Amino acid sequence: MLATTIIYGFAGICLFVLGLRGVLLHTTALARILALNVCGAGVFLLFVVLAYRGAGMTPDPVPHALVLTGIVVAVSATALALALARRLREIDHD
Amino acid sequence: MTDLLVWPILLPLLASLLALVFPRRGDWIGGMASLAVLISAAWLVHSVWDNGVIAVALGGWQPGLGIALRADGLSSVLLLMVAIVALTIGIYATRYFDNAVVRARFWPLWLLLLAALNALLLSGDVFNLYVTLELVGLTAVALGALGGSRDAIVAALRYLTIGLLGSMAFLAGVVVLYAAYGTLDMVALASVVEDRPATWVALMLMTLGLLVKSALFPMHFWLPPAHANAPAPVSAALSALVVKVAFYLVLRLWLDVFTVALHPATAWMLGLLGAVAVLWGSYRALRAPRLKLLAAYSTVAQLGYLFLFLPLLAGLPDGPAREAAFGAVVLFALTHGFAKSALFLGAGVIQQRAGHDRIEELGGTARALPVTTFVLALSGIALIGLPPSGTFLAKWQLLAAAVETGQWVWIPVVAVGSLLAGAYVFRVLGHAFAPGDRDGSALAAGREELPALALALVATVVLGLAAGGLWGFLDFAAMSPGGAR
Amino acid sequence: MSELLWVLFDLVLAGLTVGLAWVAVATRELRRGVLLFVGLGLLLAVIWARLRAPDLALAEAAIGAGIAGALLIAALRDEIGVSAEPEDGYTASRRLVDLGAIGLLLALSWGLLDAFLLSDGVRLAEGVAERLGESGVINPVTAVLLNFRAYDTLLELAVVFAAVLGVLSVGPARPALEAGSLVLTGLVRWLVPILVVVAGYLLWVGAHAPGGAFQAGAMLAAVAVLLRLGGVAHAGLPGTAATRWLLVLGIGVFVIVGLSVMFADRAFLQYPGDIAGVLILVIEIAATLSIATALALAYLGGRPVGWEADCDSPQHRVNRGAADRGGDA
Amino acid sequence: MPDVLALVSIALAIVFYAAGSIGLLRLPDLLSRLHALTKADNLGLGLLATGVALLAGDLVIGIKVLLVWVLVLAASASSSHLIARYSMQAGNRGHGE
Repeated sequence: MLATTIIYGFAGICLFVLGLRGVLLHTTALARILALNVCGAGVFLLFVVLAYRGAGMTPDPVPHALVLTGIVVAVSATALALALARRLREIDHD
Repeated sequence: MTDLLVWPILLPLLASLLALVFPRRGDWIGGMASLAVLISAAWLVHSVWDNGVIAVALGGWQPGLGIALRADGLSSVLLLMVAIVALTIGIYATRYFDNAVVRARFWPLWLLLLAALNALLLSGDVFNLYVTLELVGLTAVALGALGGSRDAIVAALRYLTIGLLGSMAFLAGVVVLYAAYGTLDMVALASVVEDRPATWVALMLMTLGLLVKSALFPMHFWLPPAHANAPAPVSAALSALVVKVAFYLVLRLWLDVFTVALHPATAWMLGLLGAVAVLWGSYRALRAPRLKLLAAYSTVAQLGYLFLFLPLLAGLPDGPAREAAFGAVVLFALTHGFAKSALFLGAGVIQQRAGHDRIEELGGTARALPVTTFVLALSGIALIGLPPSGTFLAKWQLLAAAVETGQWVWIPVVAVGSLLAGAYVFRVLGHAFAPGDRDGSALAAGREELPALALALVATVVLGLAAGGLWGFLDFAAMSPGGAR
Repeated sequence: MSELLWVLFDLVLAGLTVGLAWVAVATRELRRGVLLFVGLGLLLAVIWARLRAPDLALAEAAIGAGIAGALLIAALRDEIGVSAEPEDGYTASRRLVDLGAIGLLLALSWGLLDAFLLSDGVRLAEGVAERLGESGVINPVTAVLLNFRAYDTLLELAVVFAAVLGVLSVGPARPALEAGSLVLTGLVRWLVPILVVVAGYLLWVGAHAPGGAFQAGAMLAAVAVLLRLGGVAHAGLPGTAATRWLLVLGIGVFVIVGLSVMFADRAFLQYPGDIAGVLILVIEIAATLSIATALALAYLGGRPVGWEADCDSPQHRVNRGAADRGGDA
Repeated sequence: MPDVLALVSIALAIVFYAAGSIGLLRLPDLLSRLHALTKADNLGLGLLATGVALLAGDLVIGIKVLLVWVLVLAASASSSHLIARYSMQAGNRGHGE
């Protein structure tokens, strides 16, 4: 196993777990959405680490495509969550 | 023939686009599309009946490099249920949303949800499943928030957050699978998975994600507010279909893909959670002040029954007994789908007529809305599990399997759960038949009450009588380790 | 550079990323959390570049940090004065969550380690390389996204569509900002054409180099964000009917292309080899426009003015107020 | 020879970045921080871009890098202006925040 794989792989696991913990511990909508995005970034990092095959080899493009899909899905979910959170704040201020 | 597989996904997807572009034609577009989906689903069931498993490699690329769609007995029969329930709810919705603007918001999302459910049921690729899970989740959340009340928004936001957390866990499992086995195709995975840590961790993460989405106790807390505060047609779909497809994935993964890693101890743990869900959900349903909340808690309980089947399936050797138990779990899921959607639609009629759905104040409903009250009674029969409903047969098989495998512990759970279900159903009926100051025509509105009645009749009568055919059909489902798929 | 220096670089970069994520998630001040999150996105873009994923570096910078950052910062304005809840001590549930987190960390490390030991590390890379010639494009990531796994991408567009339908049904858009200062409007006027050109370039180049529909769409959405910040209320979006068509264009063209090849006796989305490149470009152009429109609407945060003016027949317009309160009795 | 020039240029860029960062952390008020940050970073990025362009040794890449630098200059100048203006409007006219 490459040192790079181990280093970034562990970083990915850390981001995933940190995000998960953040979602469970926070109660504000915006803070939870942030944590969810961190959590997703961790999973994406793991995918990209899988794709990396050392300096001399072309990386596996499949995980890259999956992560691209994942990034777009994450931003869509973020947009919906933020719209809901804003609506809630509006209702509370009326 | 393999083209059959794409229509249940593409038809509602295209209709959803049209419904956005032509907002005033929503009813027409939605109705036609739902009908077309029903026809394509029936056709699909027919060809699975004739030919067994059908698969198509999308883009012509061999599965693994590309993505495959597959239909077997289990997925096609669930697809048919989704199509029937969706068509019926759609008809009801044209009446329920009496405001054209709200209907214009409803149709594109609704059709997209239908496409997403079908895509999930037919998907043969674990990453594609993640995308379909997200699609189901986002559309369900947006539909749940359509009511616009504060409670609905709060519930939708929580549903979204928890659902995303579940998807993330599922996706982390997909990473581990791809790292270990280098493929995302489910059939390819089924043939290479080994009983070792990578598989266990992947299965744990994916199952955790799906348990959150199928609201198994103690991850059920998001469900009652989300289902009780959505508009009635949406609640019906959420309870009958959306949580059901998450359970379908649990079945698929455990019995079909990861058979080698299915240890009795894990199945027991899920069964135990299911047992607690049955008791807790039924108890909370009994104490619920509102009819829709009651229906939502009853969903928690009924999902618990589905998980009770897992330790039994794990304990039974291949053979007729296992097939019977498998048929029973599918029958249970189907019956609940029809009965619960009928109950929610009935609750919606009452809520719109009376302006509330508080159970204590339902007096007079039986006289004012006799058809709807009949719907409540019929769906109640299916929820309790009285003959001739499909649930009765399913519970019978559940008990038989418990005796056969010596897992006696589930028998009192089923007994107490059924008694509690009887109690909450009769509590509602008792109030509905109480005298009250309301009266009305015998039939409030055909487009509202008849769909609910049709669903309730399917749950109580049709599924009970047609169950024999179902068992024969599910033979095509890959039930043996390694699978016939 | 020697091997050891790279390891050092990796350690610093990974450590910074984890540290930043920790602070971003743990902070009680939302504003700080959001800004750190945007910073995290940029660090991730560097990591993607380091791990030889330039397509992702572009996408992360444009979408993950750029558009998501813009959405979050706009959301911050709605929540002025709100901070994440104070953390009240070390309660039992906190301890439980921390315990679970550590357990998950260990489990995931164990599973992945086992997975790496089991795998030969080849996975699908060779398969893609073998069939790349038949895909119609040279960039392998684009080949996977728009040919081998095109169905995923179709559903991904559906996810974007679902999210934007949700945003549109939740409530009206944020009120527009007042026109900005001279410097800002000047910058916007200057940047918009450049960004449009860059978007076109990214779209075109995606066939053989890093880039593609999603990066280009995000770039166009950035134009909308800039316009909106510069005081243009409609953010460059056309009228309601045209915007609706733009929203559905991506999925519509994708499905129509997929079905037309299916009617020519092929599987759904099985492009004929000789015109695969052209079909992919057509799909990508449509997808770019739809993604840009969807992200722009997401940035507006709700229905633009007049969005539902044509949804009901004239005699029903009176009930409009009731409609905005929703359909549930 | 170009390589040496490139390395010198990149090394100088690092010095400027370091100075800018120290300024951001140590200077007392908003305006002087902005001053330190934009001046140092613009020049630092310019030197870095020069170094990278020299290393690449390709005219087209060189032009692209130059374009990036110009865009960053425009963005950082305008955003600093906006931050400063906002801070003035909010009532800060000098020291303190």
